[in-house]
Amino acid sequence: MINLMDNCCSKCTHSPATPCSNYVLCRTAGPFCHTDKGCEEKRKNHINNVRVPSGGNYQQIIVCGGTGCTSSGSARLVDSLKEAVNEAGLSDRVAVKRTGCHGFCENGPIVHIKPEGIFYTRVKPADARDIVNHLADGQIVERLVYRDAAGNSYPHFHEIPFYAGQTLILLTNCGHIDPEQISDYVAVGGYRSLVKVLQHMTPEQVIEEIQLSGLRGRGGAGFPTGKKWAAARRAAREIKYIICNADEGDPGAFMDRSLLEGDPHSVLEGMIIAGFAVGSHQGYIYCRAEYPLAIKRLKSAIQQARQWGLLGKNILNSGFDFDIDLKEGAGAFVCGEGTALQASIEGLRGMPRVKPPRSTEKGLWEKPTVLNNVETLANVPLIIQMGAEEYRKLGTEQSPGTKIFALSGSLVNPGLVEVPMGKTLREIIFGTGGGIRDGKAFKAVQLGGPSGGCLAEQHLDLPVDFDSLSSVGATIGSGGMVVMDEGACMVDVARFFLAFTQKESCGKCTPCREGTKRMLEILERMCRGEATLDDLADLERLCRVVKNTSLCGLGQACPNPVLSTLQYFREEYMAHIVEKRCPAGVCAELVRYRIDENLCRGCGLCLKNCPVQAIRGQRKQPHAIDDSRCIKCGVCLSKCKFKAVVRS
Amino acid sequence: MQECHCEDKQMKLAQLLLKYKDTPGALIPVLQQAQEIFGYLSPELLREISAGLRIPLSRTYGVATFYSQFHLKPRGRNIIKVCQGTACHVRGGSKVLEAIKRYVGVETGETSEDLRFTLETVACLGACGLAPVMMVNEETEGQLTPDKAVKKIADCE
Amino acid sequence: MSDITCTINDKSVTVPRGTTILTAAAMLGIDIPTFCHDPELSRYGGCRICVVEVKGWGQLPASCVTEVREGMEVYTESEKVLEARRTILELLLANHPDDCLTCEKTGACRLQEYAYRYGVRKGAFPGACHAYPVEADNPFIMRDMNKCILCGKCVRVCSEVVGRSVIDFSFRGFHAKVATPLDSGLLNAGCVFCGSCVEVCPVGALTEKQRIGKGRPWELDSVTTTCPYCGVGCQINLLVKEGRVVGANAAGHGVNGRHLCVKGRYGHGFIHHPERLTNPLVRKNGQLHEVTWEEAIQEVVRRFGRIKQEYGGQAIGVLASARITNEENYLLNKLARLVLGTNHIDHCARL
Amino acid sequence: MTNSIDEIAGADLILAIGTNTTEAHPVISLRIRRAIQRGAVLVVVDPRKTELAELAHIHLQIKPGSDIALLNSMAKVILDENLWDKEFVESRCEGFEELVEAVQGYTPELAEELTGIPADSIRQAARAYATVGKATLLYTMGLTQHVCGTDNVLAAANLALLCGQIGRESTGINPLRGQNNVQGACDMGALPQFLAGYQPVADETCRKKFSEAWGGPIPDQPGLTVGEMMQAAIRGSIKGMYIVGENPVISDADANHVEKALNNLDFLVVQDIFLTETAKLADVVLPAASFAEKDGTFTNTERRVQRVRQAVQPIGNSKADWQIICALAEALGLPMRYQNPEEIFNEMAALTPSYAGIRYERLEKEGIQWPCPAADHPGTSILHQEKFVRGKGKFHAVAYLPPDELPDRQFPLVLNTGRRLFHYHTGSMTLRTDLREICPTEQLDVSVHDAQCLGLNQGDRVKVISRRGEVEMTVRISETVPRGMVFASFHFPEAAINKLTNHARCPKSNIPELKVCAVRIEKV
Repeated sequence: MINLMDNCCSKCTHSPATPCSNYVLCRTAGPFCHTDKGCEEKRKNHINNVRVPSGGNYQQIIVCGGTGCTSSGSARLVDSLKEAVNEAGLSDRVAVKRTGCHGFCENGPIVHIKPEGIFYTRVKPADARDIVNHLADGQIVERLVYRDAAGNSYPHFHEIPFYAGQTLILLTNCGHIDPEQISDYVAVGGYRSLVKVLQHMTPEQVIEEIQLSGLRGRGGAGFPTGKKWAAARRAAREIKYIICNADEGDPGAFMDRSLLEGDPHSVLEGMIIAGFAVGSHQGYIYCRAEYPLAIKRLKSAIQQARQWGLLGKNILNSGFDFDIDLKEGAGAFVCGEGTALQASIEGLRGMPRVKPPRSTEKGLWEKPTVLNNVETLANVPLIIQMGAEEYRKLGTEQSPGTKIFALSGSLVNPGLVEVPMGKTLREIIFGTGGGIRDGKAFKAVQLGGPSGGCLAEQHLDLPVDFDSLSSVGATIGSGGMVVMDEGACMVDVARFFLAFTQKESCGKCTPCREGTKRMLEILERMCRGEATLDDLADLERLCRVVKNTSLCGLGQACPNPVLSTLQYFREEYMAHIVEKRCPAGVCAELVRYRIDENLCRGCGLCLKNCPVQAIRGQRKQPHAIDDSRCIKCGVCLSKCKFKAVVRS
Repeated sequence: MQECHCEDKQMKLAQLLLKYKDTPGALIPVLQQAQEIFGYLSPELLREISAGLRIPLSRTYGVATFYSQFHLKPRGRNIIKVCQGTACHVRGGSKVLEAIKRYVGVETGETSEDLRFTLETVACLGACGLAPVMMVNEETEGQLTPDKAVKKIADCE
Repeated sequence: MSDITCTINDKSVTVPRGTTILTAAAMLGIDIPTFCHDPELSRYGGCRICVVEVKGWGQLPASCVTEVREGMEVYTESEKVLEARRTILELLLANHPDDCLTCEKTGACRLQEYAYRYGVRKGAFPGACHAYPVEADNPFIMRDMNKCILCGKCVRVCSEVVGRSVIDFSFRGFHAKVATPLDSGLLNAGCVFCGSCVEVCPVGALTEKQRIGKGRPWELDSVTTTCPYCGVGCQINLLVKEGRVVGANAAGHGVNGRHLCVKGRYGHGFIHHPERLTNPLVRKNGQLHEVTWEEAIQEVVRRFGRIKQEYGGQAIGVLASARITNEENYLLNKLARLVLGTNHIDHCARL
Repeated sequence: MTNSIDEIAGADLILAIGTNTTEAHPVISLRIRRAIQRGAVLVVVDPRKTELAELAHIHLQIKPGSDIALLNSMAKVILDENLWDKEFVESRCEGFEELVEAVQGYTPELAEELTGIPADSIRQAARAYATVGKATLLYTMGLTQHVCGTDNVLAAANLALLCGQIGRESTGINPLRGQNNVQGACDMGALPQFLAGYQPVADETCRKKFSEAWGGPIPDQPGLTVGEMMQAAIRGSIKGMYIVGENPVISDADANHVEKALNNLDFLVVQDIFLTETAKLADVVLPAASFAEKDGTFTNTERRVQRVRQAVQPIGNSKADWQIICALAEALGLPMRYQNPEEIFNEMAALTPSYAGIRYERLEKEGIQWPCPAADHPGTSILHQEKFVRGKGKFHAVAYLPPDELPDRQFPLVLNTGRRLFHYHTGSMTLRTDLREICPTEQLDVSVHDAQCLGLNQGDRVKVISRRGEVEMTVRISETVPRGMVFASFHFPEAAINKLTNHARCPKSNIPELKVCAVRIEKV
C-alpha cells in the first residue's frame, strides 16, 4: 500500500474493473471488506501523513506551490529543504511537501510547518538549513516570520491578520494537500460527498439540496445553480453535458487558477455530482491556455480519478458513468461567456450566440448543458457534505456561502482571500487587505474586472454580495478586487478597461465591435486633453446603447467601468475635458514636470538621468525642465532625493 | 545549424490528423498541436489541416485568426522587442535597432530563417530611465549600446 | 402549441408560440429595420438594428431573435429604441466609406435607407476606419470589405444554403472581416459564383462586377422570366435599361427562391453579343449572304416546295428545340405535320 | 419528375443515379444539401467521384453501363430480406412474379463482379432505400445515355414500385432534365410518334381531333427520331431539314456522322440566334430572337409551366421563332395567324388534356404543374398518388446488357461525357458570356493512375482518339475519375468531344450511348 488509494492487501479487491461502493470510505475508515488491524494501521499512517495531527511524532514542511510562489522560486526551495532534512537525518519523521496557493502571494515563497502552524514568508533556499535545524528544538526562525508595517511579528499562521479575517472552506485544502495526489484529497475527506450522493441520494434530492443551499454562480451573474441544474434535468434528452468554465480571463482575477492548482479534485467531484444530478455522462473543463500549471494538475487529477475508478464507467459500482475531457482555450477573453465557450469547444470561433434557447435547453452540440464556473463547482461537495442548512449559515440570506477574492492594487496585503458573503468592502480592504499601502488614501476599488464598476469611499460599508453591488452599478464579477489609492486617475482606469474589452471584442454585434472602439477613442482623447463636452455626451450615449443593445453579457457589461467612474468621479472627467488637467497626474500628455527651485540642491541626478536632455542647470544651482523637450517619462521625479521635482 | 526534421514533423502532423479526423470539435486542439510541431501555422499547414479534418479552409482560417494564441507567421525561439519610445530614440535606440537587424539579418516584424529570432518594436516599454531598452523574451535589458545589445542577443540559443 | 397574445405599439396580436417579435410586428404591419435577419437563414442577432423596447426589461432585445411571450408589451419606436438605432447607424457609418455617389448599391442599400429613415448622417464618431483593398479577382463578384457591416448573411447563405463555406469571418473585434480562405480571393476558394452572397448583402460590400456603371436600381426595368439554361426552371428577373439587358437576379419565388447558379445569374451576356444573327442568310455560291426576310422565306418555300413535290413530305425532317417555347414547339409540330406533311419531327430530348 | 423539386428537401433518403447535380442542376443540389442537413441519407451511384459523391453517405462507384446489375441486385436483396412493401405491390402493381424471376440471379456477389461495387455496399444501399419512410430517386443522363437506357430506367422504376417509394410526397422517380424546355418540347409533340400531350399520332381519334382543329390531314405513320433522320439523310431518303434552335453537329453522338448526314441533304434551314456549327452548314439561316426578346412558356423538369416574358426588343432584324414559323406557314400556303403566343397557347391547351386548365393569367405569379385538366384544377405536384396512369404499376423484367463499345487493347480507356458547371450544352450561349473568362476551355480529366501510366502531366496537350474521330485537348489530372476512365464535356466546339462518341443507340428510345465509348490518348 504505497498510496492510500492502493489495495491494502490481497483481500482488498477494488479496481475500476470491480468497483465497490465503499471504496472511498474504506480508504479512510476501513477496511470494511475484511478485518485486519494491520490494514487499519496502514490507512491511519497514510492519513496522518496528510493531516499531520498535533501530538504525533511527525512533522511536515509545506512549501507553497502556487503560481506566485513558484515564480519566486519555491521549486528550488523544496529541493533545498529536502536536502536539509536528509542531512539532518530527519527524513523518516519530517516530510517536505508542495501544495497549492496560500493566497499570500506578495510574501512568497511561503513555508508552513505542521502541526505547529509556524508560518514563514519570503523564504530563500539558503534559509532551508535554519528551518530544518529549528524543527527539532521547536524554535522559530525569527527573521522569516511575517511582520506587518508596524513591525509586529506573527509567527503562527492563524495569528496573521491576513488570514484572521478569512473563512477558509474552499481554500482549506489549497495550503495543505499535495494537489497531484488524489490520496491526499481522499485523506482529508475528499470524494465523500460523491459517495453520499451516489449511495443515498436521488438526482432530484441533490438538486433540491443545491437549491436549498441558495448557491449562486460564482462566475459573475449569480444565477442560482440549483435552478440551472433543475432546468437541465428537465430537458428530456439522452445526451447532456456539464462544462466547467475555467477560462478565467478578467485581468486581476486568479481565484479559479488557485483552486485548480491547489485542489483540482474538489472541482472534479463537483462536476461528477452535477453530472449525476442532471443526468449527464460527459463533462468538459475549458481552461485557458495561459494557466499551464492548472492544466498540468487537472490532467493529472483526471488521470488519477480515472485510474481509481472515480471517473469512467460505473463509478463506485453505482451504475453511473461520467468522464471529463480537458479543453485548452486558445486565447480569447470572450470565451468566458458561456455560449462562446461552447462554440470554442465545438471548434468554432468563440462568438456568443443569442439566448434563448438557454444552454440548459440547447448548449454544447445543441444538447442541454450545464455550465458552472470553477468556484461554483468547488462549492458543491462542500454543500453536500455540510448540508444546505449548515451552508446557509455562511454569508447572507440572498447570497449564502463564501466568496474568494483576488485582492490587488495599492494594498498592504494583496493576495487571495476567502470571506463570507456580506462582509463589507471596508472589512475586506482594510481588515484582511491591511489597508492602503505607503500610508496613502483610499480612492476607489474596481470590482469584477472589465464587466464591473469602480466604487468610491462612500461605498466602503456596502456588504459584498450579488445584490448590494449591482444596486450601485458594480458587480461581484468573478472576484477581482483592484484597490486604488489617490494616485490613480479614474479616466485612465476607464480607458484601461475599455482598451481591454475593445481588444477582446469578438466582433459579432455592432454595438460592442464598433461602439467600444469609439468609446476607447473618446477616452484616449480625454487622456490627451483633446476631448470636448460633446465627446462626453457621446461617450455617455455610447455607454447606454452598448449596455442596452449588445448581444452578450460581456458587451452589455463593458460600459460599467466607464459608467461607474462617470457616476462617482465625474469631476475628474471634467478636469480632463475642461481644464485639460489630470488631477492624479497620470495622463502623460496632461502632466507637467517642474523643479521646485527652493528644494532643488542642484545635485544633477535628474539631469544625468533625463533620457532627452530636457533638464538644464549648473551644478549646485537649481535646475529647470524644458517643457518642449520633456517626454514626461517621470525619471527625474523618481530619481530626485529632495522631492524637488513636482508633477502637476 | 540544427538538423532539419521536416519529415518527422510531417509524420507527426499525419498522425495528429489521423487521430482527430473523426472527432467533432477537434479543430482548435489540432491547431494548437500543429503549431507546437511547426512553430506557427503556415498557409500550407492550414490547408492540410482543413483537408485532413474535412473542415472548410475559410473556417480554419477564421478560427486561426480569432484566437490570439495562433501565429500565422513563423515566430522565433527568442522574441526581441526593441523600444522605439521617444526616450530610447534620442538615446540612440535606432542605432541599437540597426545593429540588431544587422546581426539577426531581418527587418522589423520578421523572423530569422533559422527561427532563432523574431524582431519586433514596441511603442514604449515604460523604462525610459534605462533608455535605450529592449526586451529579450521576458528579460528587460537597459542602457544599451549597439555592441552591448548584440552581445546580449548572441547569448540566446 | 398554444398561441400567445402580446401587444406591439399598443396593438394586440395573437401568434403561435415561438414567433419572434419581428414576425409578430410584421403581422401588424409594423416594419422593424433589419440587417442580419433573414428568414431563410439561421438566427444570428448580430447587427442589433432591430432592437425594441419591452416593458419591464432592462436591455433592448433584438426583435429578430426574441420570441414573444404572453402579455409582453413591445414598443418598436420608443425614444430609447430610436436613440439605440440612431447610434448603431452612426457607428456603422463611422466605419463606412462615404461614397454613396458612386456606390453600386445606392438606391437599394439598407444602410442608406435606414440612415435616411432615422435622419442619421456620417461624422458622429471620428476615428479609425478600415482600409481594405477591394477584391475583384474574378469576373463576377466585387468584394469591398470596407463597406461590410458584418451582418454575416453571406457567410450563412454560403454555408447553410449553398453548402460551400467559401467565406467565413476572420480576425476579431474591430478587425473582424468576412474573408476568403487565407484572404486569397474567391477564385482560389472553390467559389461557384452562384451569387447568393451578393443577393443577400444588404449594403454595397458585395456587388456584381458586370453591372458596374450599368444603371441605378430605379432606372432599371425588371422583367420576370424563366432562366434559359437547365431544366430546373429558375425564375429570374432580367434587369433592363434602355433596351438592353444589363443584369439578372433571382425573382425571389418559384423553385429557386433567391438562388441561382452562375449561369442563371451571370450568363446573359450572349443576348447582346455582337455575333448575334441579325439578318437572314442565304447560301449563294457556297457562301452565306445576308438577305431580306422575304428573300429568305421565299428561298425556303421554293426549296421545301420542290422537295415536297418531288419526294413528298416524308423527305423533310424537322428538328424542334428544347430551347424554344412551348408555343413555338407546338407550332413547329403543326407546321411539320400539317404544312410540310411529315411526322419526322424530333428534338434533342436525349442529350 | 413524378414529384416536385421542393419535395427533395423533405426526403429521408436520396438515391441519385448518374446525376452530377451540383454542376448540371446546381439549384436542385441546394435541396439535396438541405435534405442532408435535415439528416437525410444520400446514396450516389456514379463512376466518378463528383462533388455530390463526396457529399454522399454511400457512394456506389459503378462501372459505367452496369446499372441494371446494381438495381436488379438491390431488388433481390430487398426481396430476399423481405423488406419490400407488400401492401403497395399487391394493391397497386402487376407483374411481380416476372420481377422476382428476373432478379433472382442477381446476387450482390454477381453484381459486385459486374458493377465493381462491393456486395456489402449494395446490400447497405438496398436496405436503406427499402426501409426509410420517404426515398426519392433522382437520375439524369448517367442512367439513360446507354444502349440499355430505357431498361435502366425501368429497373429503377421496379425498385420504386417494389418499395412503395412512389406516389407519395418526397418519393418518386425523378429524372432531372437537362434543358430549359426539354419537357415542354416533348409535351408539345416535338416527338415523331406523339402529338401534343403524348397523344399517339398513330391513333386515329387523336389524329382526327388535331386534323379537325387544324383544318387539314396529318400523316398517320410515326416519324423518325433524330438519329434515324440522320441515317435517312445519309441514305438519301430525307432530302431537306428544318432545324430550329439545335446544334446537333456538336451535341449529337458521332459528330462526323451528323455532319456527313447534313452535308448530304439537298436543303438545310437552320434557325438560331448564333451562327452555330450546324448553321454554318445551312443553305438558309433564319435569325431568331432569344428568350429575352419574346413571350411564351417553358415547362420545367417538375412539369411546371412557367412564363417567359419579353424584356427587350428582338436584336436587329431577328424575329421570335413563332413569328418565323407563322411566316413560313403562310408562305407555304397555310396561314397561321396569331396575335401573340397566348393565342397559340390557348389553341394548344384546347387540344392537350394535361394543359387544358392552364391559362396565361393563372401563370402570372407562379407556374402550374401539369396535369391540369380544368380551369379550377390546382395542378399536380405528385403523380401516381391514387393510381398510375395506366392503372396498375407494371414491373418490367430487365436484364443486364454491357455497353456497345468496351475498351480493348487498341482503345484502352472509357470516355465518359457530361456537363460542367460554368457552361451549357454546346456553348453557343455561355461561351459568349463572362463565363468563358472563368472556364475558358475544356480539359480532359485523367485519373492519377492513368496519368502516371501514360506519363502525362497536368496541362499536357493530348489527342483523344476513338474509332470515329480525334480531338485535341489539355490534360487535367483529377481525383474525380476512376482509373481507366477519362471525362470531358461537350460544351466546347473547339474540343468537340462528340466526334469521338458512339452513335449506338437504345433500341427503345433511340438515346445514344454517350456515357461509354473506347478511346486512347496520345501525347501531342
